[in-house]
Amino acid sequence: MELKFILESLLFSAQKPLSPSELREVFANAAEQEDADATVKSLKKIKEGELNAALEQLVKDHEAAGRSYRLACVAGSWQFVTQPEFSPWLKALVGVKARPGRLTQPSLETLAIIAYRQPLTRAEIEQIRGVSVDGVMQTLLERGLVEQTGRAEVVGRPSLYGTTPLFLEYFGLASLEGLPAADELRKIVVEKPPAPVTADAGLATNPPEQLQIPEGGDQKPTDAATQTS
Amino acid sequence: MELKFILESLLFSAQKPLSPSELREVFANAAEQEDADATVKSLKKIKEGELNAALEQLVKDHEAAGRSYRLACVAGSWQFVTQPEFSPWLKALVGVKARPGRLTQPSLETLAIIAYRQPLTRAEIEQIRGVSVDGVMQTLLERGLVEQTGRAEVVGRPSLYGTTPLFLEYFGLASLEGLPAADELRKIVVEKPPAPVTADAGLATNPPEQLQIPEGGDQKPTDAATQTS
Amino acid sequence: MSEYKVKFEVFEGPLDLLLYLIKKEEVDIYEVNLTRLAAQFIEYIEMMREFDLEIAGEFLVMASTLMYIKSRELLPVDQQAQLEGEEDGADPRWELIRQLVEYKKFKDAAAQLQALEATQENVFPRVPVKLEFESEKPAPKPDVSIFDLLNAVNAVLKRLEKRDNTRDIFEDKWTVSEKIEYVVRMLSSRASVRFSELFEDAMSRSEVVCTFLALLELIRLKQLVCAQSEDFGEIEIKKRVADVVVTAPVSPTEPDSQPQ
Repeated sequence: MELKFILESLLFSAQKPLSPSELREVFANAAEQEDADATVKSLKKIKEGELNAALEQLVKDHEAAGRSYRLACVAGSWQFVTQPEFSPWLKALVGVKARPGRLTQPSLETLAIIAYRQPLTRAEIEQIRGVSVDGVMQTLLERGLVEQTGRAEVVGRPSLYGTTPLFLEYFGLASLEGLPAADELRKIVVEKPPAPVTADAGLATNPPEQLQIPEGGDQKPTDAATQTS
Repeated sequence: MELKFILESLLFSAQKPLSPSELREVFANAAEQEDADATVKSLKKIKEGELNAALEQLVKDHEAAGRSYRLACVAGSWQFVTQPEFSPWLKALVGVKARPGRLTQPSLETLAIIAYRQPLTRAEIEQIRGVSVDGVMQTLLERGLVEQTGRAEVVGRPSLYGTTPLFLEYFGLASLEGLPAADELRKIVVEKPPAPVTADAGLATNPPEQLQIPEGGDQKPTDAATQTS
Repeated sequence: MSEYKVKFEVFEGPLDLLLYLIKKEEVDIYEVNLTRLAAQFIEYIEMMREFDLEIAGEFLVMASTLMYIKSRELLPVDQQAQLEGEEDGADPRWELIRQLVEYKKFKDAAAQLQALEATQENVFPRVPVKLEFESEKPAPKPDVSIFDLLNAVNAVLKRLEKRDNTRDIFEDKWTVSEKIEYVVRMLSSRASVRFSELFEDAMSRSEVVCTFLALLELIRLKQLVCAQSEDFGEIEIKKRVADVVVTAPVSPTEPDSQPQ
């Protein structure tokens, strides 16, 4: 397997420009994988010189191919970029797919619940928000801010949702640890009723009572905020 | 400016797979932009036929180039994907793809029957497999790979099942036409032998030649997918 | 013997077992000796009985079909019995072979799907770096996002921590709806309230959180708006001009707590 093709596939799939040292890290990590074969292991400690030579070769390859994109090195990091003459359509593409303004309040709230409590089911989200989240979830899924991350091991095996890397990017967060007040809001769930788990379809965990906001005025809110530590 | 390069730059830059209708929308929107030049305007109402021809050409181009990625059509939408042999490094870069567990043998068999013969009833599936498919169908429905598509116009009006777009995505298929050995499996027209096969007691049965089935030209996959209502 | 036991468990059904037996014979399905196949099949069923394995009904049905075929073949063609409902000239051997061929094809197709499934696990889509046009027009920031609010609440919590390190031992008595009333009350007499003011009297973390959730709920119900003049600046909370009366979430309250 030619080194340049491996590099090409990496730069092709990376969501951000990669520096030579990041690329070397990928080779090192790949070799650590359980099922790493001889080829993968042999590239564990690829030399920076080899790497750069292969990258240069790639640049030449793509230049010669004369396609609508090329490989570029910007500020020491490598990425594929499209040729400028296609910008009228690319602008239109961004327009079509662009961030459509800011998120609405219901979307933000739902997103926040997912961000802090992931993974969780739609039913759990609705339990917390007290209203249906169908439309909102649709928006969030379409915008790639949340995704299905698996299925809850309860009756009906409902989908579990979590945030995507795009979510982090959108809000400029380095990781989920970077969520504001993360500790506090994550902790607020805590108390699980000691009662036996009668599988309530769609509820993977018990609803965090403290976050239930009553919808109807007559409805007494559940005893809020019992704190555990 | 060649159409295929514009398409290439779009698919190269898109955050998600694009369908022909989304692509056409991009061309239309690009022509609406204030600074749209003659070329951009001329492509405003690009025909779907032209679009598809250019996409097919692109697929061929990239196949011929033999690089680490290719252009793929999955469930009717187009995207660039990497070749599978680079997965050790890609896994190290982006992490293992979040996919539910692999399908079991009974699930795969049942799914194959549904995929090729849809729409069909549970009883018809069981007739082919020779065993009950209750549990398996449950799994396939829950995983969203098959769905109820209607009801058969027979006694009891049993449910008819078919595959979902997720099925195509899961197996990386462009459409149901892309199913392996589709022609052979889609419809086996059963013709009876012209005369009863005579065989001496205890001797090997004569092969019923009629099983080398004449192709059922009448039943196209698209027809199979259309609902009887 | 023990080999059989293991084998039984992997057969998906009688057709699967028959295909296995045919494969073992190394003959084409069309050329298989059905009489011998029937004998082997029944041998397997017997074996399953001996091992006390549960035999699915489908296996027994198949066994009887095979027995029938076997007995039928012992007779000359003109004396072969016609099963009730069996079409004139139908041959049960042919029917079984047709079924086997069909099943075999789907089994092969399943194997191909399995290969596709494995391949797909290793196919990665291109997820490009976001197009740079986006930076040309940065999203305007007219409103305060929930994350700004969360940032703010975090700050409040931190302050609280500094003020009181001891853990609350008394039971928290705050509810979100009480806090909704509290916020509404504060805004009934004034045009706006600073975010931090809402938390000034908070005694515990849970109280802060309740107040915060009350705030979110009021925003959700479009009773309040938040505004922030600069990033990380103080957030101001105002009544929404259009609708002043809080409806849904407030539990029955004294009249004087209602906004006028």
